Amino acid sequence: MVDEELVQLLTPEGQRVEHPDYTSTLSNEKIFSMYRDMVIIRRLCNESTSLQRQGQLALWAPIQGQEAAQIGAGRALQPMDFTFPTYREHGIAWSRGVPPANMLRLFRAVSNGGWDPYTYRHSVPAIVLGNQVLNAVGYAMGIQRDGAEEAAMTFFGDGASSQGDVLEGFVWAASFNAPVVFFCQNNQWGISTPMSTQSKVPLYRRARGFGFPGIRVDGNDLLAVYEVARTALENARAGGGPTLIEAYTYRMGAHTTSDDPTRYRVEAEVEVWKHRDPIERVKALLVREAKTTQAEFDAIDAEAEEFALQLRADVLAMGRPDPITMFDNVYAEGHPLIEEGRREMVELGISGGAH
Amino acid sequence: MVDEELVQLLTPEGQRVEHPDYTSTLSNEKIFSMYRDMVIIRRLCNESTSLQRQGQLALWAPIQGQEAAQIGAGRALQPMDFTFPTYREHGIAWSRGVPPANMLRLFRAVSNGGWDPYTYRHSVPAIVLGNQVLNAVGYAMGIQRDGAEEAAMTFFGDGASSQGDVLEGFVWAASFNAPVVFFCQNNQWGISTPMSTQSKVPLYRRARGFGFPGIRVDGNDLLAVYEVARTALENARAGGGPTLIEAYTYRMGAHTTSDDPTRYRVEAEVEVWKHRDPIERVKALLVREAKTTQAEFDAIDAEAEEFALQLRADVLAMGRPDPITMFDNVYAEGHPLIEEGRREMVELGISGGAH
Amino acid sequence: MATVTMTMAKALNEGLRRAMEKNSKVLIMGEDVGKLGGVFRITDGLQKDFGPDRVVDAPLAESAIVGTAVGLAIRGYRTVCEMQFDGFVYPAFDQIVSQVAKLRKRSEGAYTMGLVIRLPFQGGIGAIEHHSESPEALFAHTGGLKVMACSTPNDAYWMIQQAIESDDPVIFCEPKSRYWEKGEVDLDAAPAGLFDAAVRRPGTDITVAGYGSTMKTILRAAETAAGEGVSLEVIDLRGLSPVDTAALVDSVTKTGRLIVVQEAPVHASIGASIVADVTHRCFYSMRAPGLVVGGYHIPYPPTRIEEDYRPTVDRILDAVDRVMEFD
Amino acid sequence: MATVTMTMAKALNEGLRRAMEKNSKVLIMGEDVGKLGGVFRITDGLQKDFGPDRVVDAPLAESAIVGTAVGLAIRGYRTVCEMQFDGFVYPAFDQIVSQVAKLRKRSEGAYTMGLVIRLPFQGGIGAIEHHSESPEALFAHTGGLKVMACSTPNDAYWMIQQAIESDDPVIFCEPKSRYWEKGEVDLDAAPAGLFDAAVRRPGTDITVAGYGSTMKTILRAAETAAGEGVSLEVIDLRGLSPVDTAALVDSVTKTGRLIVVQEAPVHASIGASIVADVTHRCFYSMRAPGLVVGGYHIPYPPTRIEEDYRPTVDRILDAVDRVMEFD
Ligand SMILES: Cc1ncc(C[n+]2csc(CCOP(=O)(O)OP(=O)(O)O)c2C)c(N)n1
Ligand SMILES: Cc1ncc(C[n+]2csc(CCOP(=O)(O)OP(=O)(O)O)c2C)c(N)n1
Ligand SMILES: [Mg+2]
Ligand SMILES: [Mg+2]
Repeated sequence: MVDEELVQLLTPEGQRVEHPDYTSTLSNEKIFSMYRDMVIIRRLCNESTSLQRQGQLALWAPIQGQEAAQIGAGRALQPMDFTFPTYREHGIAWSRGVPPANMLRLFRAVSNGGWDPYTYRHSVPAIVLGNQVLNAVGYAMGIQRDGAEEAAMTFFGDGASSQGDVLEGFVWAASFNAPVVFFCQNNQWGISTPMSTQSKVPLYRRARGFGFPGIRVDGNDLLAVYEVARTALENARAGGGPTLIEAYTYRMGAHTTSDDPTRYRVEAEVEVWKHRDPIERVKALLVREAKTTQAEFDAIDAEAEEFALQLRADVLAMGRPDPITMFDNVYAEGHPLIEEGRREMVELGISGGAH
Repeated sequence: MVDEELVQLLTPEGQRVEHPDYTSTLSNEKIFSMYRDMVIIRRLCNESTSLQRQGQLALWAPIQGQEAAQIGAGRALQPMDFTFPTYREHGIAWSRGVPPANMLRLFRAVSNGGWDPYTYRHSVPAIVLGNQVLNAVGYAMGIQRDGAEEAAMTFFGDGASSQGDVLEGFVWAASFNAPVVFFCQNNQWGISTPMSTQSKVPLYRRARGFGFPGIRVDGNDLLAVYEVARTALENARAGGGPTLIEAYTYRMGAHTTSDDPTRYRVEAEVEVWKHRDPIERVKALLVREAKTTQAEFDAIDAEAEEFALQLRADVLAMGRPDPITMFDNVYAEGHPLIEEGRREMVELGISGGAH
Repeated sequence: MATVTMTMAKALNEGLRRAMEKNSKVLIMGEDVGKLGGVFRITDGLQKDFGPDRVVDAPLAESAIVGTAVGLAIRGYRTVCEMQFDGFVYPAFDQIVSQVAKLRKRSEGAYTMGLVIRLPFQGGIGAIEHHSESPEALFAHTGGLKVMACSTPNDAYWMIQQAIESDDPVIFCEPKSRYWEKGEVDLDAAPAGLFDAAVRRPGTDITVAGYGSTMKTILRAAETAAGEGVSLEVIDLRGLSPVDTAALVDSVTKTGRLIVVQEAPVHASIGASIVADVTHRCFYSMRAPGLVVGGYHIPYPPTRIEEDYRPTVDRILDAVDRVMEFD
Repeated sequence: MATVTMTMAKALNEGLRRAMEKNSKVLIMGEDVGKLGGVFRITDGLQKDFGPDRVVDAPLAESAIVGTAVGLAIRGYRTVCEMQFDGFVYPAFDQIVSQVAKLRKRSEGAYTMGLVIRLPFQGGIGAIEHHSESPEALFAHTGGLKVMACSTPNDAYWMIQQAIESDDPVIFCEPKSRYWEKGEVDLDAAPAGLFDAAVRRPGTDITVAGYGSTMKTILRAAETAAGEGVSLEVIDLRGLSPVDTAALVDSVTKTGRLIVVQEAPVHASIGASIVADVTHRCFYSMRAPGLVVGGYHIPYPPTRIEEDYRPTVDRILDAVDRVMEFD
């Protein structure tokens, strides 16, 4: 994976490397706390997968392998920035402070969203590939009009990079010099579609043709992702315009719990990427440089177990919503057809009504 | 206009210039015949504009200033290639052999198309910006499947370059290595929207980020356009994949006869471009190199006048279609609602029926 | 009461201006809306007065116009998106249906999708293809959106302001063929609520409802029908989602007969839906089946023959005859 | 007569296979249709047997899937486009409405838009948002398109082949919740014409029409109603544009009552349109107003409560009661 185009600050073996443009600014404490985030988020994914297997979730979209990409980017954000995720940004959501159980409301099929986007300054999931990218650019145009020093950051995958909405987002961000960072997690697959179907050349290069910088970063390298994201965000906040970041990473698991990757990819590929595990390399660094002890690592694992228990309890406590709530929040100012639906539901005895 | 990025073989003054990659292969005879095309097509535009002013056309979209771009590209095509135009490709249509009166059927509002696309291997006009680009890529995928040595060529403007369909067309052409040439006439304006709103960097550069070559050619230079288009088409036919050609040109007239460009652009800009007139520079070349005589030029002007008279006569002869024809060609295999509509129209006495 | 005579185009322009003056969060975004003032000049002069940050000339991409307006709404702005013509709204269809219509629900009420999509719709201007369509049913079918159509300068002036003030997303349909017709505009008071229907002519025999361009045609037909002894009650729907069903039921309870006139084709349309709904509510009053006089089930024809596609006075009178025959 | 029992998913797979065998110009294009066989495995094994040039794994862009299929149609190919889910068809909406529906007309008959857009539609699988929608009305409203829905494995097997053979563009709606239900497939002869309705259960009191997923629900309701002494005639519409109006008129002339059941919301829908049209044609036979039992006017709800959104046996029986009360 020696690649001139790839920004890397930490090798898969956990060795620091130099880069002409980027230097890690993270303290050992911060790295340790980000390590903790990654462990917990991985645990969240494992627990969610088993909850799904046990019929407690309708679906789960795991992020094993992408923890560094998400925690690195998530921690680079400032509180007032605003993020526009897909369905797979659990690490970003975590960084924004979204309570983990809320992340699972979508997957338990009790909500189409899950949290209050303004509280966490993290938008609700966008499932239609690419939609959120234009929304983020528009939000960034709002930041400009407010004269605020904030940035919008939006997430999408290698597959979504082919959608017109993403590409129009590039046109608009360039045209208006909008304070937005496009964060593409190239995890090599869009369900069964390999990266090579979307593009024969590295994705980050696309940005230049639209008139703004594109950077490919080792998405499994926490330190590099953090610095690249931080720099791009600072540049955006300072009026420097958009950046496309391609985080070169890998989806270690299935697309979702409904998917069967054995049908389309070879195990050897997964094996190769196991050696580039984003958590292991930070651990190696911490052991060597910060002298983090086994006890300290164990404490985090224990915390992750606690966390998982709590998550499970929270999920199991989420009951079936009263069906009448389906009429809530469709319109701000009501609509007779909504009233009619509510009335019918009460008359049919499906709900007691008022909610 | 000295610009390293711009392929030019003939200066605005009609002087030949060298280019490392392209050399003119056109004989004097062919240049003269292309000169004739440009003169006639300009005359077509003038006549159509006056027909519109006289209430004989609903609308007209002129191409004054873009004659070299269109005749250069049009003549570079082989008979079996297939072209996908917008509403402004009169010079391409002419090159494909579409009878001029047919081009005006759309603008006389007696047809939504105008000609048989298979006869001329030139598709019907696409008005929704960008749609035709994807259609062309699909057609090119068909060429591949047939193993034919043909190419598709599609046309769009600087404004349309911002549409998702155009950009998705780039993704697909690259992914499938489709034999398609994207010919963008950057005439600096999309109605009142200046080029700078669509992109801060030259449009041709966009292609590279998608993984195929982009070239900017002086769109007012017949010789350069011809060579650049010919080379791209040959490359496509030979399996070399797509090319984006940006023909850097100028819309000398209004967007359409409904437009009033004085509201948004200064006359000085038009003046500058008058000095780059695509017809005048070829004329200068012909005078100097081919010793074309004034009598020869006069003969073409006379031919153009004849042509305009005939065009006018043909247009005036186009009567109002029988309203019942609106039900024709909606479905290949019929539809009861079509039958019902026809019946109603006959019952109302609007049409005698059967068509 | 300050009333001024102006065209619908001018009324919209004045309405937009007033909305922008009242609320600095109101933006306009679209193709050619700035210096050109839009191809119909509806935004004429607004960029000059409010600046290019509030009247935004967009790159040419409708999905992006709506998609960024969604982001601006999340940021607290209210964007009036201009679609240049009805036939160019489809590239934005996904953003409208998947985001505009659903984000309030998805965010459980956190997001207010305060945006307006202006749609110069219907035919009658002799344009080329894609410039004369009536896609309102596609939006009316979609929960989460509201849809309305103005038919007079006074309504245009007030409804556009009400639409902008509304916290729900509104597809605002403007009958482009009526832009240049003049009418009285009362600058002081709105004529009605946002989605209230208006009785344009009282009558007793048949309720004839329409919206946008067809109102004038219906009123002409009513004149002729009156001469033939048939009294039409003419209702301007104004709201297409929601529809002011109560007003229709009131009228049909009295007349026992219903015709809806629209330029849109009939299958899966608003008119057909109204007929089914009102027939249900007024079953015992119905003296004849409800009819829809609409466009045909075809792509909009070349405009040299468009007047035989759009509902004409003749076609409305023909429907009047057919309805009256049922007695 | 060779009949085989198989699921609807398998029947579609076999139908596609047969169409590809019969005509080398038939292609399949979509997201994940190759090695994965599509997320529902409808194209399972086809890429292996027909190669990646005929079963084309697409980059992820629906407008491009349909837009290139249009170009392939111009070149003489017949592409079956798979939309992964109903809620992802909207990015392709512009190509469908502006090109697929209009190119035959625009080219004055030169172009044959021989392509099929497969749409796994309706809900009932407990999915997350955008995976359970019923957008068929949007296509049925559009002249130039044809729209159909299968509800049994036998129909699935035959209708997909007929749709591919048709020279008109077909939006082919597949009730995804029924993919895994088995039925008899007659491999020798098609059960009916492409858009013919089918009487699934004869009856005398009320005509109940539906399509796709709702057929099974209706048949269950008919069973219960029979127990309560009400005889439902159950009609599977199959064609949504065109609708087999003659079959409905035949039935309603006899029953005098009509209910249409759909998952789609009611306003500007196919069901409402059918009610209006049939009421017109059968006015003197109507003993009660026609009703639509449909989805509500909301974004599809979180699926933990979707069974109270989709028409249930209870809601159909409630409509039956309401209709019978009119006598
Ligand atoms: C417009 C649209 N088309 C199809 C889908 C179905 N779909 C969901 S995820 C996915 C793959 C996305 O791949 P990528 O963008 O690489 O993101 P990843 O899932 O790898 O994170 C597809 C095709 C969708 N959600 N939206
Ligand atoms: C999708 C869509 N949006 C808007 C329009 C209206 N429109 C017609 S031409 C035009 C400008 C196009 O500019 P450009 O692509 O540069 O082509 P040019 O007209 O300069 O040849 C616009 C906005 C359209 N036809 N289609
Ligand atoms: Mg991916
Ligand atoms: Mg242009």
